[in-house]
Amino acid sequence: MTADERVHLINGTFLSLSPHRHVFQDLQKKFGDRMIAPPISELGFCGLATGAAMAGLRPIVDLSTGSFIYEAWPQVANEAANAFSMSGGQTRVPVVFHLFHGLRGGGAAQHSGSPQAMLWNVPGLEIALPSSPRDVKGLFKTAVASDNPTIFVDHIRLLDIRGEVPESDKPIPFGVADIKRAGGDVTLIATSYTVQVCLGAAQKLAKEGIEVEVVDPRTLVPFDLATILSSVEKTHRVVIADETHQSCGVAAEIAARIAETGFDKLKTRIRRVSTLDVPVPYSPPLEAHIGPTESRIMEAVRAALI
Amino acid sequence: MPEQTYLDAIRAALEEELRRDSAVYIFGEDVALGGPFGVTKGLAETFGVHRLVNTPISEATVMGITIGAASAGLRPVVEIMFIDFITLAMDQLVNHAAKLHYMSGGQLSIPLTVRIQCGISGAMGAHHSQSLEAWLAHVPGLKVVMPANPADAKGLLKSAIRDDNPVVFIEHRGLYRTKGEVPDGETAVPIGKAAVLRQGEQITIVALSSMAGPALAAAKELEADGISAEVIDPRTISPLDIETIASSVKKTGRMIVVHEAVEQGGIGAEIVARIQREAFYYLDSPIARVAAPFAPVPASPTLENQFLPSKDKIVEAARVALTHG
Amino acid sequence: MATKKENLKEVVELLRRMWLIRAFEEKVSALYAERQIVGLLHLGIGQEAVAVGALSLLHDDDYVYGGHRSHGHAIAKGADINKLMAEIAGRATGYCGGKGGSMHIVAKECGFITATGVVGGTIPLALGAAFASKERKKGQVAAVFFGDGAGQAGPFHESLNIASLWRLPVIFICENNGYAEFTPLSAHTKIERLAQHAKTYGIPASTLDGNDLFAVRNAMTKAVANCRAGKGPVFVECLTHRMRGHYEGDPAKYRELSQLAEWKKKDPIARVARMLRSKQAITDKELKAMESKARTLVEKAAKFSLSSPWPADGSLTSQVYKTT
Amino acid sequence: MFVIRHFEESLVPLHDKGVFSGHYHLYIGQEATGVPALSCLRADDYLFTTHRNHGHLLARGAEPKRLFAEILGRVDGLNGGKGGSFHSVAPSLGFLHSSGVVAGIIPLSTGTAYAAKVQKNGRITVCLFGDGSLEEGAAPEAFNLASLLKLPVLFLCENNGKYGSGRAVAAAQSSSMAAYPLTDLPKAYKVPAQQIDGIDAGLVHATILEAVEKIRRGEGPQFVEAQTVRYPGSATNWPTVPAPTDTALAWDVTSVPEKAREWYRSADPLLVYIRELVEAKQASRDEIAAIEGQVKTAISAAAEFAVNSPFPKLEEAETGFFA
Repeated sequence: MTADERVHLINGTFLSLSPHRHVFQDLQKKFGDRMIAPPISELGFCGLATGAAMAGLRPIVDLSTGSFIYEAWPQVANEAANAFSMSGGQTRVPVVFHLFHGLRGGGAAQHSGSPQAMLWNVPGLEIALPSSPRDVKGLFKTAVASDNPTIFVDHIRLLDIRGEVPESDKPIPFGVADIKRAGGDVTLIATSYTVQVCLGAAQKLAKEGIEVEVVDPRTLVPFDLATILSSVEKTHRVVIADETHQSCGVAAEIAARIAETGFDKLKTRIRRVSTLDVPVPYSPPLEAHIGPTESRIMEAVRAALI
Repeated sequence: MPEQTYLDAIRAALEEELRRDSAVYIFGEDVALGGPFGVTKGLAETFGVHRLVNTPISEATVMGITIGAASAGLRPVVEIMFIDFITLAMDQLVNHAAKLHYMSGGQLSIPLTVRIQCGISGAMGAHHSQSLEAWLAHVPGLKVVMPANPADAKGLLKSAIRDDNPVVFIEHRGLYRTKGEVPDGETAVPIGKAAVLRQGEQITIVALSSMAGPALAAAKELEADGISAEVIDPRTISPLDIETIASSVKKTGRMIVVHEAVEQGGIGAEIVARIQREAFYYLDSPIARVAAPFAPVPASPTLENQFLPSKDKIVEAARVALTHG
Repeated sequence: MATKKENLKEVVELLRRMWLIRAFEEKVSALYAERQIVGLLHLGIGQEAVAVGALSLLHDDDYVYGGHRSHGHAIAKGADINKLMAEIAGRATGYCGGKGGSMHIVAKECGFITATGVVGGTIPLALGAAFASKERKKGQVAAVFFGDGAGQAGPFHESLNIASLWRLPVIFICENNGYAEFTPLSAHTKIERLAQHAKTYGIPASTLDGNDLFAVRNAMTKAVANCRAGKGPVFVECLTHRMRGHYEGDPAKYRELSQLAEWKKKDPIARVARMLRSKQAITDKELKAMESKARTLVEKAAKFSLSSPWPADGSLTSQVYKTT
Repeated sequence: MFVIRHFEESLVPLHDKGVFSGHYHLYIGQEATGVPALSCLRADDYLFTTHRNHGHLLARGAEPKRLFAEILGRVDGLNGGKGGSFHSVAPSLGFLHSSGVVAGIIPLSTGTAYAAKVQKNGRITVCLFGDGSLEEGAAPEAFNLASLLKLPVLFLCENNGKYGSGRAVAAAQSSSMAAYPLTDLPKAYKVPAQQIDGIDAGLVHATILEAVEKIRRGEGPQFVEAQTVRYPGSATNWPTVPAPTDTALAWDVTSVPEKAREWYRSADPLLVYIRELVEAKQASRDEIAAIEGQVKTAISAAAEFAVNSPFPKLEEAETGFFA
């Protein structure tokens, strides 16, 4: 916000639900005049942000919980995404929609939404999914700088992850996958918090002599298929772990692309470890069971080696 | 068997169900006046305006009302004029209709049918020509059906209305005027069952809704070159009938998937991902998808035609598959 | 205060139910603090008069929809506190088998249809139930609770419009506690009384002190009569104050403490107790006994819940679809 | 006003001959609202309009030939053929985006107003929509935000379904709205609102001028409902033209088919305005007829240009959606 006064923050409850909201309070002191806490009308303030972006601002909107974006869907998917193309290239919409997706413990069905699979089907939106402190800072800078409407998919469970963050404010470009852990036996592709789960699984599998390569695409649009294919060329075995529901989920599109373009590189079928096709139950043990858990990931990796 | 248009077949299904079950109500903008495309023409005169309920232009709340009514003993059919407007009712559909049965531990049931028009017909631009079925196929708790011909339109709509779960019935506007044989009387087509439109040996073409026609045409053209193509219409995209498709692919060893929606994140991705898991070792060539490019639907008619998958694109994809491996 | 017509014996029963809700919510809060219950929890301590005042007038087959702060509404409508507590604790013996949780309570047997995690999410649903009951002419009424935060959401206005247009037997009950999540209502809209919106759509509306049990009952009596007579919807706005934060764990520093102290004086339970004592309808001893009875019932419910089994894995994928 | 009327009337035969397909919506009967209202604005103000946008774009100075080309999906169209009738835009004239979704633009208009306010560039935003949009939740949400943040936006609602203040019989209220009058809705959020006769060009101009000045002074949003009467040829899918407009009709409507005659006699704003000009001696019948003649030739030339303009290149279909 210091770099560009056109950046405005809409919806001041940024981190308010989590114990980390003190972080947000000092932002308030510095940039108070460029932050508004609108009423609970997602349709209204996402429309306001989209309109403001058309008129030259670069607003960042926080929808807090992923499931709440459905209320603003017409403004995000119909207006923001289409404006540039429908106007024949005359109207830009540099807006960032930030949300926390996925299973957070007790969120139940209406607070654990992961809308990025549906949004990947919307031409005109860029989608970024950070999985580490370094990525979140670098990708966020690119998102704000981008002239396209961007969905910034965050995860509550990432807030406590610690990691080195370079002092330089060099943005991380979209469309560049990141090999989080090198390995020769199985290519394990994951996004957002699931990357951390996969790194845990990879460590345990290493003890069993299985070297897993953890690949994090970091953005769905644009999507770095090349890096993934070069990894598949090495391992010939693929497992994809992701928190969106299985049917038409993020893993489905990734699997389809690899099956189409990497057919000759595969020695076995691509296995997906996604959230089951059930509404998210409240009860903690049920919820803990349905997501891409460490055990389910390890099981899939072992199966890929047989 | 009598011949009917796709649109008349839908009206016939609505009429039969309205007569069969007094709990069936039809909601939507101007439905009592025949609806924007004339699908409900004449029904209000027979069944009364209290059962064909004209609603204001408030998609979110009208969807909520029909869900509430469904949970309170009615069996509503709500019409959303264009699938592009489903965006306004996403919260009620995704967060409430799809989840209430599960979240209530089975206490509540939502026997609701959501009728939606989709697809390209007549250069209407990006807000009136989209195919967004993949969004809905991603939601556990919803069933999604997409008939490609009059007989399936009638059969699937009857099954949808009788199903005790929320079913999204997507009719393609471009198919309204197409004709086909429709058996009269009780002809419920089961939800979740694909149909083999044409037997073949060397390649399986899975074609959805409006793409069934071009796929059959492509198959005919391929036959002239001595290539025997099997054409399958999934008819239901959630739950997907993977067994029928897999058994065909195990026979032919090659597959292409065709749909009008954009390729990225489309239902084709799910079919490819499932088939490469079920029939990996039978595949002699990579599975290919023939779908719209990743762009909003342009308005200009020529761009629109370029945007649509066509018979030629299907034939070309099939030839590529056959030269591989 | 109480009108002559309220017979005192009935008021004692109402107070007993209010105590049950207060004790229940305080126990749930304690269990949350001990991490026995997790997830997002919104408690209605201080808003008991609205729940009991409103719902004591409805029949079993009337429909009630809640928001995300609806434990009290469910209890006031007759929900079994054992099954309710078990659901909040995510156990198999809960009303929804542990799948719904605090924000998605469903107790259909007593007409509590559902709560919701989406602000104002159940308002359109209530209209649907009202439509169905109007069609079946059985005189059922639908009541929907929501907070003042819902007043700014689109579907709220669409619902007022349609309910008025179609004369639906629905009672909109707004619990205006002056706060939407963390910011005072005044920061969200210039209209601090939602009844004004109802009048715009031609719906009779009243604003009253939500802490006065009898004011709530009077307004609701008229509202229910209006609906049952087919005269269309009614809007009842109850000014209340939640004693806790927006959700458990929110210290609610954003609220001036003075306001909190002043409202404690208006505690709905204390007011009814004072009234009954002044009319010699109840003795201090009986009041003490009523409170401790409530707490023992709630203690039993807590023991029942925490000793109940977690849901079996098999239940995980069941009931996604209803198999006929 | 002649430009708009003859532009719209010439679209009907083009559509019926199949030169373009798809739904389209005509502005016939509302010229006396659009033209005077938009004349009160600055060149750099923002405007949002809906699917019924031809009149607004032309009133703001869009070239008829480029608007024709856009509706026909040709490369010389305002959006290069990618938007079509629903989504024609003209950013240089302040039209950044037009939505095909009812009330889709109302939240957007609060956005440009917010941007203008924080950048202190004195620009205002005019949001043009029909009475149907007030049934959508997006409208009250936007009124609340605009009022809360005192945003420089004019909500101009063109209610073409109601009685034109005692004028000819009109179709029933097109929107189904329990609140009456419609101005109660913005007033519920303390947005100053007024209802005027949209057929009286002078009144529209005065009212809008005053509202625009208040907004520019930073007094926050304004709402104006301009009532007009739906013209008899209007239809949801395929509009028709009961009688081609001609200055003479202002005094003699016998050439108009019987059931449409009442509208042309009393509720056609163009003819009302012509009569006022002549009665106030500001122009003679012949002068007006001459102007109309020039407009007609210009419009047919513009149509000709569009019909001959080429379609966009095919690969255009797959690009141009990312900046």
